[in-house]
Amino acid sequence: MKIPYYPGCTLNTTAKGFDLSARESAQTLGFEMEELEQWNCCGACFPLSPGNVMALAAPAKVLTNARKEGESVTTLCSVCYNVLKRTNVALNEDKARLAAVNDFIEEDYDGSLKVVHMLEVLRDTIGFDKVKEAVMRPLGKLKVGAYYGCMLLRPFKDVGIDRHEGPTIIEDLLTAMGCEAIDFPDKIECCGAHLTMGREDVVEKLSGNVIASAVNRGAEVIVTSCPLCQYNLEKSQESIMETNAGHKEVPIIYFTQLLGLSLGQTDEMAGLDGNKFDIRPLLKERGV
Amino acid sequence: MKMNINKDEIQSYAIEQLERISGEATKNCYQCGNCTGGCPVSYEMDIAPSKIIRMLQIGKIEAVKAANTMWLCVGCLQCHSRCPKSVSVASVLDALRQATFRSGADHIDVKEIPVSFLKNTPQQAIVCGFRKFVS
Amino acid sequence: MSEELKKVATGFEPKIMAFVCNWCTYAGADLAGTSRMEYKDNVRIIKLPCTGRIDPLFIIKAFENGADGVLVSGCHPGDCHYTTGNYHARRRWRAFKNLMDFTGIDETRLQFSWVSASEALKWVDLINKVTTQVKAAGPFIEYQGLSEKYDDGLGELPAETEGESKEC
Amino acid sequence: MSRIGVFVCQCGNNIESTVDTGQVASDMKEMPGVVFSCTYKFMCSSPGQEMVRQAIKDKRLDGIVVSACSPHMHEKTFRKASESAGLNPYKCEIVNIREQCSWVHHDTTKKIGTRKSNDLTRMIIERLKKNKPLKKINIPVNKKALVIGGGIAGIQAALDIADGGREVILVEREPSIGGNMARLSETFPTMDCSQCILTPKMVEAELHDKIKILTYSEVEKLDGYIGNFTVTIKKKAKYVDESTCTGCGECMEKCPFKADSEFELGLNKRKVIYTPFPQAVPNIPVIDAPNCVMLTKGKCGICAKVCGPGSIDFEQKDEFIEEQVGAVVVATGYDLMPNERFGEYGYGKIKDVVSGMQFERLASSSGPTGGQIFRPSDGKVPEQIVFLQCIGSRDEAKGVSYCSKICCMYTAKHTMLYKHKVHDGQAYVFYMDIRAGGKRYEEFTRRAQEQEDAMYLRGRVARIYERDGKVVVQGADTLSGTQVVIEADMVVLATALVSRPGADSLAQKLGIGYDKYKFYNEYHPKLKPVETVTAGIFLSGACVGPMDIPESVSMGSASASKVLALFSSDEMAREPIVAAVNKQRCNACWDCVVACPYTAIEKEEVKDRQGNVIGWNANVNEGVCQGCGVCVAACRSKVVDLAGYTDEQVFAAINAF
Ligand SMILES: Cc1cc2nc3c(=O)[nH]c(=O)nc-3n(C[C@H](O)[C@H](O)[C@H](O)COP(=O)(O)OP(=O)(O)OC[C@H]3O[C@@H](n4cnc5c(N)ncnc54)[C@H](O)[C@@H]3O)c2cc1C
Ligand SMILES: Cc1cc2nc3c(=O)[nH]c(=O)nc-3n(C[C@H](O)[C@H](O)[C@H](O)COP(=O)(O)OP(=O)(O)OC[C@H]3O[C@@H](n4cnc5c(N)ncnc54)[C@H](O)[C@@H]3O)c2cc1C
Ligand code: SF4
Ligand code: SF4
Ligand code: SF4
Ligand code: SF4
Ligand code: SF4
Ligand code: SF4
Ligand code: SF4
Ligand code: SF4
Repeated sequence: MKIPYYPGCTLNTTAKGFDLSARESAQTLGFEMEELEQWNCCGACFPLSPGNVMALAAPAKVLTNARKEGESVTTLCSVCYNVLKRTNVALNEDKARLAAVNDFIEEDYDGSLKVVHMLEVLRDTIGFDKVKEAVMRPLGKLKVGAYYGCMLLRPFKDVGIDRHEGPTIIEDLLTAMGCEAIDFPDKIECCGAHLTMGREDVVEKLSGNVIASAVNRGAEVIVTSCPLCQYNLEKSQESIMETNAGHKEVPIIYFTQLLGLSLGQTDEMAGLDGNKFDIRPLLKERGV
Repeated sequence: MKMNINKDEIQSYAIEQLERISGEATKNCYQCGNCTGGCPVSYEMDIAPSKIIRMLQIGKIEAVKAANTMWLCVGCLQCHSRCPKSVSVASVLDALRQATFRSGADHIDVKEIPVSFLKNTPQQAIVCGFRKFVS
Repeated sequence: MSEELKKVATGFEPKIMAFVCNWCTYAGADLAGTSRMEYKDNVRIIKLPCTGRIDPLFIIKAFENGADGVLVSGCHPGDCHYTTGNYHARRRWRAFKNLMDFTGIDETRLQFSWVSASEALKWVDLINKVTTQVKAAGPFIEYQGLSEKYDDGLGELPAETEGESKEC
Repeated sequence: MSRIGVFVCQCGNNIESTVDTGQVASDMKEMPGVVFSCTYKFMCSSPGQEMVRQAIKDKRLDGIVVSACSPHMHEKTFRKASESAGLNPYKCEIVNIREQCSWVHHDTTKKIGTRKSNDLTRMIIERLKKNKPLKKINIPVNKKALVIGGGIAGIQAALDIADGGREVILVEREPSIGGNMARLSETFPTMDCSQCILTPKMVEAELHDKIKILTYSEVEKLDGYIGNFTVTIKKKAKYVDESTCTGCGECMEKCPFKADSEFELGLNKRKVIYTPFPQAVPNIPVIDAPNCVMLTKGKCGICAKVCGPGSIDFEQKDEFIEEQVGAVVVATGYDLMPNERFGEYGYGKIKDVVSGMQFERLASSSGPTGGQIFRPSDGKVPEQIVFLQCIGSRDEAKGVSYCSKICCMYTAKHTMLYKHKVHDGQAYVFYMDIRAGGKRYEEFTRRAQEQEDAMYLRGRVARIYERDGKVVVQGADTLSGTQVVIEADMVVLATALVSRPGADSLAQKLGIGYDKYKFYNEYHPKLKPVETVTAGIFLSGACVGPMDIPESVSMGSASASKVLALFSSDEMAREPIVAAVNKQRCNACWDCVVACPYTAIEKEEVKDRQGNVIGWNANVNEGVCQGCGVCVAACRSKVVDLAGYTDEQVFAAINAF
């Protein structure tokens, strides 16, 4: 089975490990993530005011090209998922907007593409049971906090892949992988996102809250589905460590990396070198 | 502080235009404060999200434009997702940014962004940051 | 309207038939009286329990019988004495409006309104407005002759249009 | 040919000043069928009425038209006069030449008024020629009432009806009557203990010889119409013989198995054979069948062994009872929106986040903690407690848009109860508005703040989470304009009052209306607040919408007075303005059935002599029909007509226009 796949810009650059581990895991689970032949940047943020039609052009272009290659497109990055899915909803809800965008990009996209996230593919197409069967290296003793952030969940009506106040889809996957999933209250709070440009202080505070909340509940690892979350969390942890000597570092990795490890991938395949905080010492310590 | 409240400001074109661009009707808000209560950045804002809507309800768009609030909103949508009246403060703030850009003003000077930042930061943060801060 | 008809229309006093419900509009019209308000005298009221009782045929019959305009008025939506009777009426009017074209009756000749028992002033305004409106539309002649055929001066209709029983 | 008399009233000068009544009388005299006409100064006066009576007799009139004031004034007067002169009252018609003519057309030349009076009178004369004599409809009344729901509203209605000397059947779904009020600790605004004021009423109802209480029962079906309902009641098996059980409680004592107590809202357990609470009425236990080991697995049977009178009966079956009643009072009360609805407040997962009703149990001296405020997770006394108002209420996005009306008050009460028990504790209340619009209510909420030190914060809470044994509440105080965080020990949600699950299906069984929230609709929210569109069915209490005890009790009494008024005579006389179907010509399209606002039209089987169904037709139930005429206009085959407003009558008037 082949699944059309939109990697997005960041997975081609700073988040290579996310991309690599996902593709490898897919192979193991019996499907192939086939990168779209033609794709461009999605714009990285959905225009929140409906008056801003122009900002829909870039994501609409992605949808148009993807539609030419298939009926659905899968993303890994939460932001891409959010932007593409919301654009699709917006275009479907308002045909006038669809027409305006089509005129601008000189295409005639009809709104019929389905945008899905890798997590949904694993849950709905593959099934977590199947993942469970495929696990070769149970990460049984690892306490993992699932960090959702904003983009997978809000607005619920348009993108929500799970209940938006108490999602469990990542935890369910973690459980299938044999980890101990840690529920923490800030898992759906914001990391600070693009404020990293100019307001690092805010990012450090917000991401710091997320890390503290996870650690408070006993998490030793945090998984994310978003390169920006990953970046912000890592960066904030660096400054936490500067000021708080007692803080024990928490690896912040993509859920696909952990999935890859549980499926028996090598460290290279899982792209572990790309992470600032190495998970390997912890794995050794836990004996998994 | 003292404010003069009048019909001209309440019914001003600027407010009407803002509502049109944002797609939000400010009078739907009943000032419950849930948005302020849930906003992760409200601690840094000159005017908290619910107060932004209040100020717009009474026509004080200039005060709202002068505040740092719109530049601090991360678009996390907690305000929108928990608003009992389904108002999206985030959309209103986005529209305020649009209005500022239309007048030609940028929030940050691109030239001042350090190269190291552009090199190390995930692409999406840069793209998104540019979109939120420059016209 | 032709020039000739316009001439006829000058000084023309339209005849208007009003179908009103017993509970709201009829009482509202009574209140206009008790308050000694004044309005145009062109309207003749027929009282019914509810606007929901009004059969579109009543309206057609009124035009046939020389009405230049027809007014229908009842309780405000949600205030119906019979809870939902006026909703039925409203739905029926919607369908009936479409039919008006077909029957050759100009839309301005038919007015629907809601007048509550306390809205005497609204009733007065309504009658004045409708009268002016129908006056402007001129005499309704499209159906003329239809009832004249049977006109014995008393408006009696022959048995077949009247229903089954003739005894009174 | 008719023999009609026309009486034109001058009303002193009220009519005469702008209408030449003499002219009207003589013009009308010319009409075919009119054999008499006259004018008089005050037609409604005794000599005027006498004149009418005399004319009816002398001229052998078979119909009269009185051109005078509005029929809303004197239609009754003249119809009565006609009747006493031997003329069917429905052969008397009134023409309104005062309110709708002489008073609104001020032309003193009398030209306009006279012309219009002539027109109006002529139309009514023609109409009158088509009038049929009608007889008031007499409906026999069965003087027994059914009350559905044994909360405070239903109990009050039952007691008042019974005190009025009429029999009542009180049907309650749960094993005991009492409803939600039985759960409350103390009640605003007077702070008397709920049990203390409710229990005596429950006992009074039990002992009243006119009241028959059927607990663990539900209404299965209701047929008939006002004065003549037939109700089928399903009595669920209690597995206890009510006639022999003494209520000794031995069985409950000895039953080895437990289940969650519904009454205690999960805060406590109860035995499998149980009464919901110690003061239950009747004090007869029921076996919770799905949890009973004997009933599910055939083992145990301890209760039967210990029961002295041998009242346990594992073979008992559900029973169906049929009763004839004349009126029904619906008092099925309310439910609360479950905590599980609110993800941001912990989805019902955080143990120390409880609902207002759970707090009532914690504060109640007969509750699971004996009235001590302990937090459920670890039994500690909460030093800081946060109350959240409007949870699910006034929330269009995720709850209901209405205000639940009582939570402002009970939250203020809760802060006082808390303060009385935890003297140095601090209560906080997050509110949006304080709605305390009742007698002494505002004073009550102020007292909570001024004397009992509750800290009121105007705003909503965005989220609640646990951290280090605390329940962290993050919200806004809109008055200071900032986000606020409170590290509390316990949180109480004032969750929305909602209708009972199944309220809609009960309404359908009864044929009464409900709104989109499944609260029952009053006939008129202001002027007929306890009536429903179905004559003979009345409403009381929180099944109509959120309301407190004083209102529920008022409605219970109001319903009872309506019932007693209905029961005050053996027969009920009704205006004969009702619809009837010409059954031979009905083609069973059911347009009328759908249109009728009162569900007064039934689908009726047509049977041949062998009893085989050979067809269908519509049939109007005279007892239910209110005479709106909607069905008449709805019937495309023109086979329904409305007495008093027949097509014939209306067309006659139009034709005389
Ligand atoms: C937390 C809380 C605190 C409160 N505190 C106060 C206070 O201090 N003072 C005050 O005035 N009010 C207070 N109230 C309000 C009070 O509870 C209600 O006003 C009152 O209980 C309404 O009574 P009711 O009889 O209408 O309904 P209910 O008490 O709900 O009774 C309805 C009865 O009908 C039964 N029933 C339901 N459906 C059926 C059916 N289909 N067939 C047969 N039986 C059925 C139910 O089992 C129940 O016994 C409080 C409410 C809450 C939630
Ligand atoms: C500005 C305003 C707007 C309102 N709008 C609404 C609304 O929109 N909807 C609504 O539901 N309610 C409304 N109300 C409330 C409404 O007016 C009352 O609920 C209602 O009128 C109360 O009726 P009542 O019969 O109890 O009292 P009243 O209307 O006061 O009647 C009492 C009667 O008793 C007579 N009387 C007094 N003393 C004696 C005596 N000693 N002997 C003999 N007769 C006596 C008085 O003359 C009077 O006729 C409004 C009230 C106000 C002030
Ligand atoms: S949450 Fe919504 S209603 Fe409440 S203050 Fe904010 S915008 Fe207004
Ligand atoms: S979207 Fe903006 S205003 Fe809304 S909660 Fe997030 S940061 Fe605050
Ligand atoms: S032991 Fe028997 S008599 Fe006593 S309460 Fe139980 S069932 Fe009734
Ligand atoms: S038979 Fe059932 S009710 Fe009786 S004691 Fe055993 S479990 Fe309890
Ligand atoms: S009564 Fe008070 S707490 Fe309850 S819904 Fe209304 S305003 Fe909110
Ligand atoms: S006194 Fe009147 S205006 Fe004031 S809160 Fe009460 S009801 Fe509202
Ligand atoms: S007259 Fe009205 S109430 Fe009577 S049957 Fe017809 S529709 Fe129903
Ligand atoms: S609408 Fe007329 S034809 Fe149809 S069922 Fe009713 S009475 Fe019969």
